[in-house]
Amino acid sequence: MSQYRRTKKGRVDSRQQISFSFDGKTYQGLKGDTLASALLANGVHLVGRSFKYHRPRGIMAAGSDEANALVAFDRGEARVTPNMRATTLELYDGFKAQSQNNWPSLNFDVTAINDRLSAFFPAGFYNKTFMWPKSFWDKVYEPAIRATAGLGPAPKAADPDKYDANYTHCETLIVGAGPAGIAAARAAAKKGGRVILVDEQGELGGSLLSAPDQKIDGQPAWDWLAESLAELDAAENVTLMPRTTAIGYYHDNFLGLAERLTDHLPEDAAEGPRERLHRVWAQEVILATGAIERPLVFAGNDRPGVMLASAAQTFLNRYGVAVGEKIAVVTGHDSAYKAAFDLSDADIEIAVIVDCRAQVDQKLIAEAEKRGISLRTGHTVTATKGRHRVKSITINKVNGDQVDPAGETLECDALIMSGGWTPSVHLWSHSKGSLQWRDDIAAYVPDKPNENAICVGACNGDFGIGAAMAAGAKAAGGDHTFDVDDTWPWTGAGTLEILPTHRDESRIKAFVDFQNDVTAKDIRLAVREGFKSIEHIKRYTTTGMATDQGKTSNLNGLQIAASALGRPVPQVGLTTFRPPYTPTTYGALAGNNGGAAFDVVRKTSIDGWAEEHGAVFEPVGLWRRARYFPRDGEDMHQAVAREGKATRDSLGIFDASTLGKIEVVGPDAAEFLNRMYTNPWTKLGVGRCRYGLMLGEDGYIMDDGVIGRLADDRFHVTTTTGGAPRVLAHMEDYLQTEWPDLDVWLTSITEQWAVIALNGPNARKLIEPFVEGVDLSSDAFPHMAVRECKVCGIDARLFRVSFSGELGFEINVPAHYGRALWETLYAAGQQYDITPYGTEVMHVLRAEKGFIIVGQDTDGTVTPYDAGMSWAIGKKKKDFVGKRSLARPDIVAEGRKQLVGLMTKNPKTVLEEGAQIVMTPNQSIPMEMVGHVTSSYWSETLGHSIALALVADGHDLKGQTIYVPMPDEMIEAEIVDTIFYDKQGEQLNVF
Amino acid sequence: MFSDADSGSLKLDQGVHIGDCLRLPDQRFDLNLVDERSRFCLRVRETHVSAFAKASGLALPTQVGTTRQDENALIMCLSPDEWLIIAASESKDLIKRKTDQFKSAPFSLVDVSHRNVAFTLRGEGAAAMVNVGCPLDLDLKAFPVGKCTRTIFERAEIILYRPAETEFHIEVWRSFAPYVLSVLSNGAQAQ
Amino acid sequence: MMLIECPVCKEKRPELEFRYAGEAHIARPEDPDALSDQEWAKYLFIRSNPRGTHFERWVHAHGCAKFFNAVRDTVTDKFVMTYKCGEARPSPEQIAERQS
Amino acid sequence: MRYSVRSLFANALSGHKNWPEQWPDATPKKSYDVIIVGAGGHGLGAAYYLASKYGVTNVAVIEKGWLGGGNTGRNTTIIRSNYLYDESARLYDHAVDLWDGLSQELNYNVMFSKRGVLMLAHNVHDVQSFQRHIHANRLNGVDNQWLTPEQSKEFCPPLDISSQKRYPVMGGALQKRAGVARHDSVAWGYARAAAQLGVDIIQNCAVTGIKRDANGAVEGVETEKGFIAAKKIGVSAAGNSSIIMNMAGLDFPLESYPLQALVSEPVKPIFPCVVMSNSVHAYISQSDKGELVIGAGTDQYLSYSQRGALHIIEHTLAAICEIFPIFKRMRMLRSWGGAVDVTPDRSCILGKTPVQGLYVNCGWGTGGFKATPGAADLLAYTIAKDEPHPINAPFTLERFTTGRLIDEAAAAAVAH
Repeated sequence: MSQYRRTKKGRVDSRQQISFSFDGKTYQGLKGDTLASALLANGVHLVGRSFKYHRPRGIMAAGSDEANALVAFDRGEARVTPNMRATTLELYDGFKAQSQNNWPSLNFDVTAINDRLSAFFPAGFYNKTFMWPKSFWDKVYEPAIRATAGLGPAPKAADPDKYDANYTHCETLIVGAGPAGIAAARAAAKKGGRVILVDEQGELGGSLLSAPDQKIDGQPAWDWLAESLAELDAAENVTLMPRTTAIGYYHDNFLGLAERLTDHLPEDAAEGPRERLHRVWAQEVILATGAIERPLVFAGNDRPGVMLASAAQTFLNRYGVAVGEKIAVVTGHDSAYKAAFDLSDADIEIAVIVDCRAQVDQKLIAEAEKRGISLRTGHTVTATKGRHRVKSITINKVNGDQVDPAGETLECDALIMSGGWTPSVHLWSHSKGSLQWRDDIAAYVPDKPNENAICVGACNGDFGIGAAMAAGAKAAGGDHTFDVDDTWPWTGAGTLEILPTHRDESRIKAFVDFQNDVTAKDIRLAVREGFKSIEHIKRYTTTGMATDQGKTSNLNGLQIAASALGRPVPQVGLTTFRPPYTPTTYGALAGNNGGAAFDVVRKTSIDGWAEEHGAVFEPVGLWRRARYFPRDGEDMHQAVAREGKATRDSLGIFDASTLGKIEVVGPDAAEFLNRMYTNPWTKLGVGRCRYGLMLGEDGYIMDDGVIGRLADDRFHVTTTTGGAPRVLAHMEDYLQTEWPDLDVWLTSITEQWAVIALNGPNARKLIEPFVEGVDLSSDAFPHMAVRECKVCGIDARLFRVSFSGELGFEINVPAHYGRALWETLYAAGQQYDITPYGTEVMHVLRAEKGFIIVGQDTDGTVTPYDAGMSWAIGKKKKDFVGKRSLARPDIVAEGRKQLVGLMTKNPKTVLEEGAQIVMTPNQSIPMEMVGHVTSSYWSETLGHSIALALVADGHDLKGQTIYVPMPDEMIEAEIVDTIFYDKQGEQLNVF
Repeated sequence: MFSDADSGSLKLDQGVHIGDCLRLPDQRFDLNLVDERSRFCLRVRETHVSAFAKASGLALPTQVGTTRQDENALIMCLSPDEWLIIAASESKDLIKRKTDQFKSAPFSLVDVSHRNVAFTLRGEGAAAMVNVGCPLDLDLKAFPVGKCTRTIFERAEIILYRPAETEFHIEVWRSFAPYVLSVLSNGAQAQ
Repeated sequence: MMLIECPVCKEKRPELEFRYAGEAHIARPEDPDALSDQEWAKYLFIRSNPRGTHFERWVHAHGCAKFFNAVRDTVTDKFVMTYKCGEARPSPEQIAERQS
Repeated sequence: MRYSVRSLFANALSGHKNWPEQWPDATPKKSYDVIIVGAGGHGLGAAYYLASKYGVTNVAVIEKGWLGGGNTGRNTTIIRSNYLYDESARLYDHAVDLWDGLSQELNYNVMFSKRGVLMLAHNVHDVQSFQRHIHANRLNGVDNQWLTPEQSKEFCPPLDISSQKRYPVMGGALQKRAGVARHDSVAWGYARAAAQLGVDIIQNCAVTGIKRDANGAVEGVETEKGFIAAKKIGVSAAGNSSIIMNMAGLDFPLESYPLQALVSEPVKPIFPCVVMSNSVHAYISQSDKGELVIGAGTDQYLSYSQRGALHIIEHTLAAICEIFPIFKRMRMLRSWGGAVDVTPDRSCILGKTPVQGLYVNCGWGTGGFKATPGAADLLAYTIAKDEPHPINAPFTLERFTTGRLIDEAAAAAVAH
């Protein structure tokens, strides 16, 4: 056991030795240690380098407020976590961590030259230089800045760990399991309702864990704690959640809780998810988040060995570690005395207590005297020395405003400090509760709540343990008061922004934000340069923007700024607290939404067949659709040529199940469709279909699809694949809010029906044997007809429609029969060389016919006129959604992009989709573009390429030559009609 | 040539398979696929509900979020004018016949039997599993036995119904089922 | 995440079940053709976008599927009240009463 | 004092005690030739260009909070100009032209870093849409090139391009001269340069009304610090634009939505460029400090609260982890929200208004930062000449009446 371990103190288990490594060196610690406590037990103070000046830095705090001691936590190459606080890492056997931000080593860091040159790097220096020569910014300066910046190592491999998330509800959520939080939880447990008590630490108890000599209701604190926790643990309505950080407090009492499940376990014992995000709604929230001790600001306050007094006290009382053998104390607050006395009582030499106040409570003086501790009131610390650890401090007497330049140098191996306490109002502020300034404690405390929340204990500025516990109990509806010896003085002059010094303040480095290397003079410089808002000062100096988010630095920075501005603190304001409270793993926030669960992949009931038959898929909206079915090493081009030809020559089979489908039912169904679609519906006969065009109220094409009338009061509406949810929502919106009087109802039936499209001259022959009760002859069942019938004995809806220009049928059967029917038809179709085809051929075939695809040939700015679809507009209809917009001046003006066909002069040239079109080829950049190619394919059927395009005034330009400038050539093409194949539609009626 | 082209010839396949990861031995829940059912979406104006119930003999629950189970069907009231009727697969015509008895006002009955598949989650851990992706409060006070509702499960819409204290019935559109299973599976492995 | 009281379900439900549907009480004109281009543009696009009390539409998309109206403060994000489609816009007095 | 290595050196020797204020706190005069409402990058920039380019120096910028405290100081600083339509491409390319050289012009390093912006395509439709952009950009003289998945990976090594993903990377559109800049420095640089040219910057002074004369023309603004006269008022108030326009009796086609962003803890350089994925809503770069800067999507409802919901962040980080699995262990340090003003076609409104003497620059939605110098210059031009510059002429308020919308998002369209 090292000389710094005090085996009689602390909650660590001296019988359980633990071996761990830091920077490759092996040390011994104890079960219950954090990395910080174990390193200190081994006499190691130097653990990191600061962000900007690469100054040697030690351990400053004992909890999540730590700003200096950041390490890379190493659980294997893919499990290195940068920037972890040594003070919150729980030790286990085989634990490994490395120091950061140094090269070649922590002890000898080349970049520490920055510290020597720090005069040239004041706040905002980068705004003032690196501008010449201009080209150097990208090539020289910025890469150099980036290389030296950053803290921890960047990740190298994909994280193999799992994360989890859930939703939780409770009546009472208590954040912070210190004395106030536990008192609240006990009262809440009695009251009933679900209670959740969370604490960021591995062990519940908060400040009680560092206060073994405290008595509560006559019991030693640790006994009381154990009993209370046992009681809570046994209560059915209470959930205790250690290692859980309330990261943010959002609208309507919704909080995110990040629970760390495995980082404290040896690697081989870690099972299940690494972290879990609990998304919690609480009826009431009790915040018992405590307070954070403030450092003092003086020259050399960042040296390893300089730390918060409460941290030294915690290391001793909770971890059994002496942070030094000869410790100096500098304080402006009473609380540091208790720390000093605890240390002294553990036989650690207290070199001196320096109190910057002239007057100190008599009890403290007496207690110091009793222990023989030298107490210097009305003194200041003006310097510290020691390269990698503090070796001495210089103290000077303060007379009024004057500091006696004659200093006295005292040796020590640690310096502990206290500048008062800052209530942790982070979550309260996330919830938009207001704050008020309290001069007596020089801090902001909660004022008015915005949610059903209450702050109790130190986070409310109530520092006595007894008062805090009573407040906690009361907040949870209890009335228990606690018998607690609470007479220890607790006042302090937190209002001094910087310890007085005789030295030139523009030359000394007195740190405010330790991690970001922001000094008091940086803040003064910012004010001098006109940065007068605290948000400006924060951004200009970066104070409070380090990974601790200013937990220890915000108020010191604020007070220095206020003093420089000559204004009281409340008038300077406070920067906004932003979630999360402590840094939170992306993986936890992503929760279960990884891999297959990242987003929905919708598959049709026939998808499995396509997969088994080698389909190449493409995502379309949330669906995945078979794009083509390559055979024997075919590429897409070859497969598409084959599938298309087979369909036109004989028979193709296509899975159209993804098309959106809506059943529109009710006596007003036709009237409703009249209003929603451009086309007229009243006269559409039962058993007939019509193509429908839907506009947004802005007049642009929104969706299209075939609509069949099954009965007077029943329509089967189809939509585009991606548009289905939008179309249904759009319809519901109008129906519910504009026309609630209409007797019509909408039901999504997309998933009810599997849809198998059969196209080609042999389509009828194939299906005839399977269809019952329908005369499939063209006279009885013409193009654009629909029947309810049975197919293979199953209730089906049979459409005679065609998106290919060939004789076509679409068989709708209930989805769970989809695959079976497909297989039946496929087997029967062998005699016709039936060929499955995918979306790519579907696109080619329809383009040969000049049918548009909404979203490809239209882009949200295309009207029916632009698309050449005036025929789809019911001329006699007084109104439909979008009609009025079609009459706006710029919609009817000349120069609109209109849909045309293109034929390239060289028939082999296939234009690129998205290629731009110009009228005259010899232009310089920027060219005047008149349109673009929307669809373009090689047509195997026609033996030449075809394209659709939107071209300005294109409808009047048939026969004209246009040009498509490509990077390496100028392609000529002629504007033609949009129908390339079978202009008379004869193929639809083959027998 | 296909003489057996009758109702017996096509195999029915709900297309959903519950992975092994959801059958871990020490799970505090059990997940099962509900077999084939008839399902209807019924829409009747609020003003006609009682007349409809009387005429059809279908006992429609009238409070949103409540269910009624009788010998014919399980009926969930999802909205003041919307019900999901779940019946045995062979009861399809029965339900149609019953609703056809109502003639005094328009309504809408649409067959959605294959639109959904359904799971049951049973066991002590069932509620926690639902809360992996569903944000509702499943405490018995907030979500009592018999309650049903449409809600959300991460990115999928579901209908959640609680037939018993430790049992949930989840209806989901068939193509969203694998996604729901993926999230449940991630959650199950994390329990 | 906000909790929204659905006036149809009469329950507070998580925002995830709802979809925002824009400003409320903008009725589609009876006879759009009778409107000038300016008046039509106002109906289509002009929105009050206030800091403070806002009348807005939501739809309980993953719940009862009903559209409804809400009064919400756009500075605090707090809902003052929700009410069914077709019900009258609450008066300033009603809103003040609910807020107090 | 001119910023230079020499001045930095000299001031270092004197303990940095002699740096002057970057901009003085101005007391409002009784009247100005031009008042700009809103001291973000756009407003301060407009004041600067009025004074430096268009000879109008009697200018005040009035700000209700602290300068640069709105969306200028809250965005993820992406700068690019590879927009589809001629109108947008010209507008944003004008801005990029000004970004290049802005540090030298202002004598203030705004750290414009041309590290390239890569937009990922995840499906066939994305590919088609990006190709259309690339062709249009080429003919407009805007750089934008197609990268295969492998080239994308080479350009951005952390990218996962395996084809088995839910959103596989099918390629990307790269604009090389695009990049990022240091947001605060832009506001400060313009403020300092404008102040040096005599512009008054008046912070903590909310505008409470706009006064108009009998003919309806503007006479000045009512503020918390009293009435200030001006015959020309330029409004550049982002999320609060509707409010200010209402004061002049104008209703606007704007809605303000919360938009969130977040940064990670700083790590050593890992991410050399900017990557955007519209399909999964993720925008990411690494700051010079080492933080991963990530933009999230908007919340769905109208709000001025400058705070958003956690589930938006969850979705964004799920997307980031999906595209960049190596970032799953990174930790979110800070998240925040802003209010973005969105027009029906998601393009800005920049020009004159129906009220004489009132000019507006608003509706930038989620993309205002990249336009900062361009918007500022064009607003200044429009105010100085009382007519729009040809570049901003299409971005009128009237387009919503006539139907000539500039809808980039619609053009990216939806899947079929």
